[in-house]
Amino acid sequence: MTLDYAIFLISAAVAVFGATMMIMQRNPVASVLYLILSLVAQAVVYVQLGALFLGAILIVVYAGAILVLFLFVIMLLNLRSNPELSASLPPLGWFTKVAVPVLMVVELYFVVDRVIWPPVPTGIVGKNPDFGSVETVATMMFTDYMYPLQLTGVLLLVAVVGAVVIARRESAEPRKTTASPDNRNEQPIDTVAG
Amino acid sequence: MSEYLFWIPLLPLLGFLINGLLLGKLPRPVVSAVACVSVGLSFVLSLLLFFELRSLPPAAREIEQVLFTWIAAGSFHVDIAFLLDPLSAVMILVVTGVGFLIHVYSTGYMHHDKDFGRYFAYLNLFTFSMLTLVLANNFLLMFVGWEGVGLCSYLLIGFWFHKKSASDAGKKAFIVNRIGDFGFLLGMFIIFWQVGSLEFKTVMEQAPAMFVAGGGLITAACLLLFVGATGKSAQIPLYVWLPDAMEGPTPVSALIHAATMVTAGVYMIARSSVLYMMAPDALMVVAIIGAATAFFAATIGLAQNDIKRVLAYSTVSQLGYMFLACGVAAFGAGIFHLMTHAFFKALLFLAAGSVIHAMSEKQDMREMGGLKKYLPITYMTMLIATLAIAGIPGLSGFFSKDEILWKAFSSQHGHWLLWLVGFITAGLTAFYMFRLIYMTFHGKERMDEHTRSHIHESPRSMTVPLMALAVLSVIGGYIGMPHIFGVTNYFEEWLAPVVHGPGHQAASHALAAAGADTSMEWALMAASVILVIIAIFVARHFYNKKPEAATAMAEKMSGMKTLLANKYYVDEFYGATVVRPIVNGSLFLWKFVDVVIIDGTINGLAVISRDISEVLRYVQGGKVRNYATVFVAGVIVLVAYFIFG
Amino acid sequence: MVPIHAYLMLAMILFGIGAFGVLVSRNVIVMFMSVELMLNAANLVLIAFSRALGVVDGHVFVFLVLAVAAAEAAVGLAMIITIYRNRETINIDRYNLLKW
Amino acid sequence: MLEMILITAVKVFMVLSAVLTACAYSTYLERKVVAHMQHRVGPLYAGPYGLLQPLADAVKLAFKEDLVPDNVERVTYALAPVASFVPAILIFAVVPFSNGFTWFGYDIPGVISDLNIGVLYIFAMTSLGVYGIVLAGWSSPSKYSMMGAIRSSAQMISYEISYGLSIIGILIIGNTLSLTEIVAQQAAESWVFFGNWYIVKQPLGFLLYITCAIAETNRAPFDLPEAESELVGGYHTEYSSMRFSMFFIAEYAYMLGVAAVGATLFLGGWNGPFLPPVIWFLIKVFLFMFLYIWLRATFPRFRYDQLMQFGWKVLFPLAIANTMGTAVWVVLSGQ
Repeated sequence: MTLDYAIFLISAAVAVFGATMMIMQRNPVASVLYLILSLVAQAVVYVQLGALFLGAILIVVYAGAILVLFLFVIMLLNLRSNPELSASLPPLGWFTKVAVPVLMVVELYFVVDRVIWPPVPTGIVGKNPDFGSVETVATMMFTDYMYPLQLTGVLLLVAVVGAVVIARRESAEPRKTTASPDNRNEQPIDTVAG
Repeated sequence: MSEYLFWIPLLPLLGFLINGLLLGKLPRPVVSAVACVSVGLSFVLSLLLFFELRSLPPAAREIEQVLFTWIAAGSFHVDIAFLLDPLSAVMILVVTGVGFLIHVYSTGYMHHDKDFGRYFAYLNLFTFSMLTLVLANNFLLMFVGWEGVGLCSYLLIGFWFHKKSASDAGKKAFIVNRIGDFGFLLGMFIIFWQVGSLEFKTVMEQAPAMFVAGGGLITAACLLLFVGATGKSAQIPLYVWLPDAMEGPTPVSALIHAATMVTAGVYMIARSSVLYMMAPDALMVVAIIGAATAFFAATIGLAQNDIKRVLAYSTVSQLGYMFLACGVAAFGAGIFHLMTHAFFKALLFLAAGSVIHAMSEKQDMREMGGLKKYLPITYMTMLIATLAIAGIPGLSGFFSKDEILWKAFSSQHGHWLLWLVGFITAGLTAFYMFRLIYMTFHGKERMDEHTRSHIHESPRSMTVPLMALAVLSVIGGYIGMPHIFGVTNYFEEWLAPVVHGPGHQAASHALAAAGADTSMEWALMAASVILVIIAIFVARHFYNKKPEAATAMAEKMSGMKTLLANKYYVDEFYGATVVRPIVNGSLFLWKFVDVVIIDGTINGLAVISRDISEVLRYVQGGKVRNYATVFVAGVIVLVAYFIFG
Repeated sequence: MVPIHAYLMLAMILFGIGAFGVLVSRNVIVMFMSVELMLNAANLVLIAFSRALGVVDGHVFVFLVLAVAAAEAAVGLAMIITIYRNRETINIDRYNLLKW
Repeated sequence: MLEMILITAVKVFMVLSAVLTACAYSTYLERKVVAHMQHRVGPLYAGPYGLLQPLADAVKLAFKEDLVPDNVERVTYALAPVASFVPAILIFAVVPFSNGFTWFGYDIPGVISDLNIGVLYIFAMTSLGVYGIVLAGWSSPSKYSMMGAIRSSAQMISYEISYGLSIIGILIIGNTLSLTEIVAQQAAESWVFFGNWYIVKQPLGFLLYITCAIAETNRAPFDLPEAESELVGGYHTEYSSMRFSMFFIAEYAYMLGVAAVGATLFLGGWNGPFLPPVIWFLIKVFLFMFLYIWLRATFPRFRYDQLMQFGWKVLFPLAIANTMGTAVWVVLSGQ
């Protein structure tokens, strides 16, 4: 077992652990924190694969922006752990919902296992030290992938505008009283329309 | 100068846009100023361009301006392009000139109407469409103008759409026109199919090479184009809409249904003269239809009592003359008559409008009489126009009508029967026109007291155009005096490069030079003049001197009179043969095919799907996770297919 | 030396966990995060192959995926806020409007 | 290998202790400077000139009772101070504080780790800094904490963009992400020893950097997350004793971190004539810290909407303009 392998195994274990814990949590904030843990571990794997730039970007974008946004929303809506969210599923539903992902993983295993993949990637320091550096990625991005990049920019713009439009509260609408943060045992009001 | 060509149609369009977009926002003086000035400027521009065109040598008289490519699809290429040649120059002068006078007239006539702005917007739009039609350098753009004038005609006939008769008349005009347009389109398809272009110049140049002269294809194309012309120019069998079109405001009748739009068919045939020259059979059909229409409409005109209807049938009849001219390959004569007719018929309509205006919107001649002293200017101008249309020597109508008659007789495509029909029609024309004059302006005052107290001469804005048109009606013919007077026929010469194939031109010259038939021409001319004078005196006898004689006569020939008064029951005939089957067929389609079969099928499907949905809706629980589960399961199946399949 | 299979397996497992999270979780936000996790698993595959093939095209794709994920998060969270205002819950099973 | 690990460990230890000491004395500095600016004298009794005041504070805090309110989310409550402390410290891992030493025959670089994406690493760490505050606010059962946390997360997300963009100009000119190289590029070429400092080429970028850095570290006048006059103590209202002191240290460590980065990026890092590089570096960091304190003593606090308006409508466009301008300038000058 080389050092590379050890690093990989550790970070992979952390990533899987974080991901597993994320979906097991009742408390959304804890979920977010475990996801960050998983992402950091994945960033390590990225770095190991020579994607230094993307590893940093993963932390900056996900941990620094997207998940802060998640936390922000969680705080804004004051979402505490809620027993309703962890009530057990009916047995049949539980079975299918477990069986389907498991089946998928098994299937993917067949794909991964049966196909002959390209040769083994090297460790942190490859033959080409520039591989995955900001410069190479950026050069590729601004030449061959200019068009997708620009489209992504447009997509982001649209998303920003869309998010603002969707989340904006109509000024005419009377403001709903927001529950105070102290109200720990808030019962969600069942508003299912008949 | 020539680069300003596109402004001629554009100016009325601007007028339309201003008046149309600011509908009801502009004060009336501004509306009328915009409308009149745009058309007036267009007229001035037309004049300038006309003189520029005239300064060119005859062979090179052609100004073409390509604005931009409209359609370019494979080999199909159409430009928005305007072509000014002698033919279209005459037409734009008539359209903008007469149009301008009628615009001015309308400011007085429509003064009390609440939809003043809408009226002028339509009128400007019409002028724009007509100019597009006339100036187009290809069939398709011409068709755009063609449809445009049809639309404006529909809009203006139905201008007072709150009146059911008006909106019905508008619809009738539109539908009948559509039948004709269908023919026009098919004709266009044939031309494009054979020649591969719709541009006039290309078509005219290529046609001799692409078509077999006198062959079935060219005849079919020409006949289909002629179907279009019969629709637009109210010829048998599609003339029925024009008399009904008199529901529109009178200036509209003058502009659209007398002077310009209805002549579009004549213009189109003259424009395609090269094609028609290659299809003698089609020419013959045109001539026969024209002559028949001329006679037929004139006879109906004898028995009408509505002043505008008389004029409407007169218009149909005169249009028949023009087609007769075209049919005998005397395109120049047809266009000449088109022009003079535009002057005097516009004048007649406007004068009739003035009378109606004075008569508090009454149109029945039986309630008129003795108006001469109330409406001196109207009377004088209308009399001039009547003399012109009747063909009294020295007035414009005489020259053009006489040329047509002579060509009908003498042309190699002509026939003495055609001449005879035209000759008789000339007499009938003089008769019914003077009947109109006598019933309206002479004799006893038959209107009621209330109306009489309101009779007044029209305002200056209406009488000035009348006088202008009267002058034109008098002098308009002198540009086209026949050869036998020992002068050059400027008009024919002017049009020669466009409407005559080279061979025909030579033949015409040869004919003139030979001078052999001069005596015959003189004789025919004298005969028609004498006939006209007799007809006038008969009219005077019946409708001025002895009205009771007319009544007695009518009683004697009551069957005939009923037939004529009811327009030969053509509308009823169409109603029974065309409209009724269509209505019945539509009812069948509606009540059975649509309601039972189609709706039944749809409803059946709906019932079936509802019943199925009743069961299936339990799948749609609205739970996103269930959907996602199914989705992932589907992905699994797909992936499995790709792995193991 | 780590064989590429290892990375693919890791990505596969993460993807499976993500899918499991989407299907099982009732909490919209956790669902959402699971989707992000699935995206990241795909990213991992892209990067692994990039490394194996010695080209950085995969990195560009990962970058674009990150951008799209950011956009998705922005819009998705905005939607969650809006729905929460109406339903006052983040239980996905109560967002059953799709049945109409 | 082992030596390298050992050397690195020593360096880490040294930097860490230096940072912690600097944090402690930053509090002293702040109290003294503000006091003098307000015509007071500040701490005076603990030691000469009150120099032992930080130590006294530390002792006091350490011996206080560790109060944990009811209803807190225990794990996150405990995690929050650490989460805010660690990223702040980690910034120093890539900051070059000297041009290198030679100890016992080993050439030792003047930086713990010379990452070639150092700038991105710093972004990553600063962006992680928000979690401590957010978690603290979330886990404390208090409105004030919550308000502070919400304010903080919005503020940090908003200002992080301008913060990042303010540096882009340097990256465009320097064509590298490595802090060591950026420092090397700022080496003096003539007697004008600051001629190559990026503050000369990027004055607007520098101003933007300072402004955003202050906002990022939640300092006055952008200290809304802990605005004591509105929110009692902001996100750390419910913290006491050592947990509180962790926040306290974290804040100062964070300040020192951005100060060190700012000195590295804009003021030429350890470059400078006559004095040893480390001293130059410390001087520059000190200048930054003084600026912080100066601003705090001078400006009143922003209102929250003003803060957002300022961030999005002033700083952000300016930062974009600066980036664009620099790019255009670089292209036109053909560098």
